[in-house]
Amino acid sequence: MSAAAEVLARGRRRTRRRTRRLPSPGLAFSVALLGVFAVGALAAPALFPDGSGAQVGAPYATPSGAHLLGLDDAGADVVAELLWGARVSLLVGVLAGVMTVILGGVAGLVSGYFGGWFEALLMRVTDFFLVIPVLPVMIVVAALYGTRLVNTIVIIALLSWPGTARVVRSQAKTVRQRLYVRRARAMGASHGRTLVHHVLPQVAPLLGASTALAIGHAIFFEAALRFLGLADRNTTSWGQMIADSFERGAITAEAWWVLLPPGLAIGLVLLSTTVIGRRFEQRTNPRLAVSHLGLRSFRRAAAAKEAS
Amino acid sequence: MSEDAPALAIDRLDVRYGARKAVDDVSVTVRGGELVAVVGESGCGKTSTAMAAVGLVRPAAGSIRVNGVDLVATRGRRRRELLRSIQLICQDPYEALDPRFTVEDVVSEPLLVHRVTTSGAERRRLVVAALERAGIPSADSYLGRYPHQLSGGQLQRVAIASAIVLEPEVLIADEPVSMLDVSMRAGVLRLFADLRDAGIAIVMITHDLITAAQYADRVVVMYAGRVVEEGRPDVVLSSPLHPYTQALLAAVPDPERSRDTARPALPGEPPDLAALPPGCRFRPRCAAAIDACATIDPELAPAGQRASRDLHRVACIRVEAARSETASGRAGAAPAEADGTRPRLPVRSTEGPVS
Amino acid sequence: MSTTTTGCLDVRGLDVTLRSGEGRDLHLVRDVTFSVGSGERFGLIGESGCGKTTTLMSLMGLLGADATVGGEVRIDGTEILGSGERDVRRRRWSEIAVVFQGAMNSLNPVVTIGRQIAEAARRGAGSGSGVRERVHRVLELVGLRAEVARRYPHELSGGMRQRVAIAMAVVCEPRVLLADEPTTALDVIVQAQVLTALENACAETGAALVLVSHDMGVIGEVCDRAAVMYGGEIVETGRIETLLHEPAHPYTRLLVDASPRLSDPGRELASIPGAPPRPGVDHAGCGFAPRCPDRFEPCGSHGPALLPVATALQQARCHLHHPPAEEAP
Amino acid sequence: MAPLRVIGRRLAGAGVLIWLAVTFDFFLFRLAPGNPVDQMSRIPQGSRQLQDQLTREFGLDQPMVVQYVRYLEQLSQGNLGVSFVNRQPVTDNLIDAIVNTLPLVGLGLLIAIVLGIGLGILAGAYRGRPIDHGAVTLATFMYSLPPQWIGMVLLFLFAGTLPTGGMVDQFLIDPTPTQYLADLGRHLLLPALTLGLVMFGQYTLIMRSSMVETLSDDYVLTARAKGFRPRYVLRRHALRNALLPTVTLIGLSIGAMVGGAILIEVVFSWPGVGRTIYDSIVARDYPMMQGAFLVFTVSVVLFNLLADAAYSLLDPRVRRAGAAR
Repeated sequence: MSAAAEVLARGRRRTRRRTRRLPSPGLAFSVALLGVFAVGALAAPALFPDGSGAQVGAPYATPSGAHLLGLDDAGADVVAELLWGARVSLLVGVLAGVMTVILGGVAGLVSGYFGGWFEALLMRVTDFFLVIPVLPVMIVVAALYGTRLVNTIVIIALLSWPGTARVVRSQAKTVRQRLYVRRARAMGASHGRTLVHHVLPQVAPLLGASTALAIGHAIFFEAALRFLGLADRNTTSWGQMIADSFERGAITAEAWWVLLPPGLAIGLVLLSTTVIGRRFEQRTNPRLAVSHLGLRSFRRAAAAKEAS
Repeated sequence: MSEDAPALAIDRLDVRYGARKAVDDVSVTVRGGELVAVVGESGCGKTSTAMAAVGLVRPAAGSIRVNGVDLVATRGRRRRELLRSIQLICQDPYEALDPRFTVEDVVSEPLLVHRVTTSGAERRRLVVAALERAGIPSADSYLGRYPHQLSGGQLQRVAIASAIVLEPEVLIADEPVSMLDVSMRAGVLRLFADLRDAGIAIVMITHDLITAAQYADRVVVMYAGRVVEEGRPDVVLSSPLHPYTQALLAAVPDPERSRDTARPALPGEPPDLAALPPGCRFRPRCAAAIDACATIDPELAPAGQRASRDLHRVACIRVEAARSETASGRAGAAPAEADGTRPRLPVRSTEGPVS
Repeated sequence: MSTTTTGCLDVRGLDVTLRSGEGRDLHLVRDVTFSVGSGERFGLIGESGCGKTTTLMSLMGLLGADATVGGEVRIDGTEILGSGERDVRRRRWSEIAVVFQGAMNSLNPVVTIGRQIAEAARRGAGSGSGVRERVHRVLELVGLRAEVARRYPHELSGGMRQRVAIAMAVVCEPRVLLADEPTTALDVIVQAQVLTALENACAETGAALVLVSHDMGVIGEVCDRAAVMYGGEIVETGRIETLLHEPAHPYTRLLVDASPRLSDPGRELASIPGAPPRPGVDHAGCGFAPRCPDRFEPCGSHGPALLPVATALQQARCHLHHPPAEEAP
Repeated sequence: MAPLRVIGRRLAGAGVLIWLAVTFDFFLFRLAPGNPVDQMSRIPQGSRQLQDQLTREFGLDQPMVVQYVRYLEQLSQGNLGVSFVNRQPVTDNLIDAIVNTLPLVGLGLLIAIVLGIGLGILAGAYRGRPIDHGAVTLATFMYSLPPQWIGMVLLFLFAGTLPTGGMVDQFLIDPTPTQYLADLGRHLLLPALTLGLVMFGQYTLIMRSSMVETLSDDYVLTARAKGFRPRYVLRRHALRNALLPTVTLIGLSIGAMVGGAILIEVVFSWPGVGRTIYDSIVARDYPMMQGAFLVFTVSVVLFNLLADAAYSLLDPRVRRAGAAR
């Protein structure tokens, strides 16, 4: 313990509990934002029963009282597109994200806790995926294996899980080294019991963080595949809206109301998932914090702030 | 299980971490009702020995017998039962308890793990009994508390309660008081002495020779993975034979020491366990080394005066040489008796640059 | 103690309050007064959370904006507490230097030992020339070869790094050297090497040493005088021999009895029931009263003052020696 | 010598990774569903004869192992096959593309590093203050935006003032070298800026948390205790240590940068490797796709090696101990 830490240890611990109780405005904002998008996506059929792409006026009509964000190149309401698009973008995000975390979580937990040959193998695999540029692989796989929505989801999950596995593995490994886990083992507790009662609770916040971040990444990659024409054209998504506005001359038409909304929507959703993910990460024990994006816990930052 | 087998018998134990020989040919025996202190500097192999004894580290060679049954060779259910009778108490109580567990969770976990009873009420009774035995009065009021609400001394007592709730025959305590405030230490040490008196075999790992001497029935001194001296604490403390034990004793801070005399201290650092020097591994730091020390790796052998020979053993050829000389020369006169003093070997002081 | 005696370091009525994260004030150090002469070795003993480290940090002016420091701190008679940030910075290392607890971490991992000491050396009044010689001299002073200067921290053992930290602390020949638990977490043999280095460094430079430790043995062996701290206050101060053999305060007595001693290994160690108070929480009466075996009526309500016992050299904060006026017969 | 051994081990590791990438590349294309000839040939409904001919041409009637060995053989001679589109060797096409991509990635990386590390240092040094919150929010948000969209917004904003696509002005006839470079620079500005905006957020976040952590280290406290000016402590003690993890991250982020480059090259019609892979998808130009993919993987491995080397140079713990990872 550093000298200043001795002085501040107790006060700091209290502050941590306090930050847990009171969500910061950023967190509340993020949750609310995701909630709005989710509700909008669910309400799309009720609000715009004609589905996406229905022409309601002249192409590139400017925003008005009737159409808050104006119309796109096909004369479709941008708000309707945005909500219908949210259904696909969020669906891909959630399904691919959850799949990523299930695959990566199990692999990471098992390899980190048990170690041995499985861990060695997993490390090689993740090392490989760490240097392989993910988007080109996705492009090639999508080009070769087809562009159905299911394929998109599976491709994203299959190429994203090693990242999660890596983070979960190192957390599980650290927890395994913890004295109380070793003590439980020395006491004669089985691996199953140790995993469920001691390791999993410590890894759980990280799994939460991974899910939030994986959802964001999946939406991001879906948009990239759409842009390169490697996704199902029969559905619309935010990524598709960006691709369309590029291909169909929204920039030349100076139709900012078509160009801006889908990109901002993706940006805001990703910002929210990042904020939520970071919050989950902060709930892991600061002394064992490993994190996504290589960001060591922001909690430590707060602690350091107090110390200086 | 044989009746007269010692509670814990570690025999010729080797523990390796890659090329590093953390524990090299170590044998320690502890009987029920006996408290053995293992003393040495960090990295001397004392903690690795303890970890192997509770089954957390797989030894490269040797056996660990609990009541005569070898833990290393046992698998499955039998192994779990063996582990039940040998429990570990860790150095840092702040780290040793899961922060999400209440005191009751911590102490009842071993009962659940070993399915001691299905009755919740019975379990609670056992938990409260163990806590009270560990010196926590009015244990009921502590059951719902979390580790961060307790002081270091209380935490260590909770850890001890969770170790004794299964009625083990052997306790391994790894530096159980070194993280505690001075004012809490004696109480916890006294608790170990009481448990010893109740018939439990206790191995206490420590770097503090003085406390070891006070509470232990036997002291085992380790250096660089080896036992270098072993004996009754009064004998080892009053007449240490191995130069390392002497250095260890000399380094203990002593307010009574005169300010004018230079503080005696051992120069240098312990050897690299992956590249041990040939011969005696203490030779590079030993002021009393002779040529033979570079070639002969000394065995632990009985030493000292005849009366305490069985109890006092040392791994130093200087001591052996002195003894055999006198044995062949003047019959009946052991070196210690020859001039009326112990054969105290000189220890270098740290004047001049060392690294 | 008369107010005219001036040591090399004079601390009078030091008070530290820390604003915690919740905006609550923690009164971590109260009315700490001591004085250390040139070349003298003074000890601060106490258990975790007693305020000894906070005291040291406030002397260095390193507590940060959340802390309010009151009282007087003089070096060679010059008040340093009230002076501005620039002035405080100027004094650091050239007049008052510190060895932190985890020296393993107090060295920059990517800079060689020699360059780090040289960097510190340039803080002093000395000119740029001869820095190399000074680096080698202080390394030798702490028992390290000059060759160590070319190495990086990770290539040295913990004990060696701690000795480097000591060498670095005395390279400017400061008037006062503070050492915060310099041997905690070190083995006895390494501890002996480090303590020898510390003593040699102080003897050579004539610095006044303030050694903070929880270990009675270490303080007893190194220091001439010491103060015992409990709950942010000095409860007793005096010469080492007096503290060890005729402690006036019950806490000192128990602390001495709880510490193992080489000369008397068979002695049963004492333990103090209860737990130390939470740092910074105010209390009525004597802070030690809840755990004190000798407490009597006034202890719970009246806070005792630090007053001389027997001779002026020994002072204790205890009603046993100075019953409150209204209770006195 | 320890450093040589370290370099040797790193090179061997990179070699293994490149081999893995090459093998991955092979099997990815061979194991695709259906007959690769159906999948890849430009005339999916081509005659039986043409299909048979193509099958023989690519050796697809041979066992997989034979195909693999032949693929490695040809690769070692720099032969990646012939493009379906322009009947030129893939290698030649790719070299042109790589030459075009380098200035884009180079300038983009430079912008990202300057912007990201600068903002990260600022945020770390003023942690907890408004400037910190602002920097972190901005960085996270920019990092969240799709690269193609950022590019489009820049296009929208600068459509009148800067060229919106391609690498050179077609109407610039016989330019002097200076004119050529100035024109190239004008074309480069928007795509490189987009790449910089895409990448800098990540660097800011890493640099900031690295700074914050370093500033709470004991040696920084010690440096303050020595009485150095805060600015000096920051520069001399905190900065270098804080930069270390960022260097590794920059190496690792090249993979993400390559992804961004593909999208950005498409937006700005920049004739680089990313644009090549996109065109080859549209045209189903199978050998080009495989070749461009290989370029990406190999360059990422090489950049990682470079970052590792830089790290080793900066950190004596790695340099001296010779212990890799």
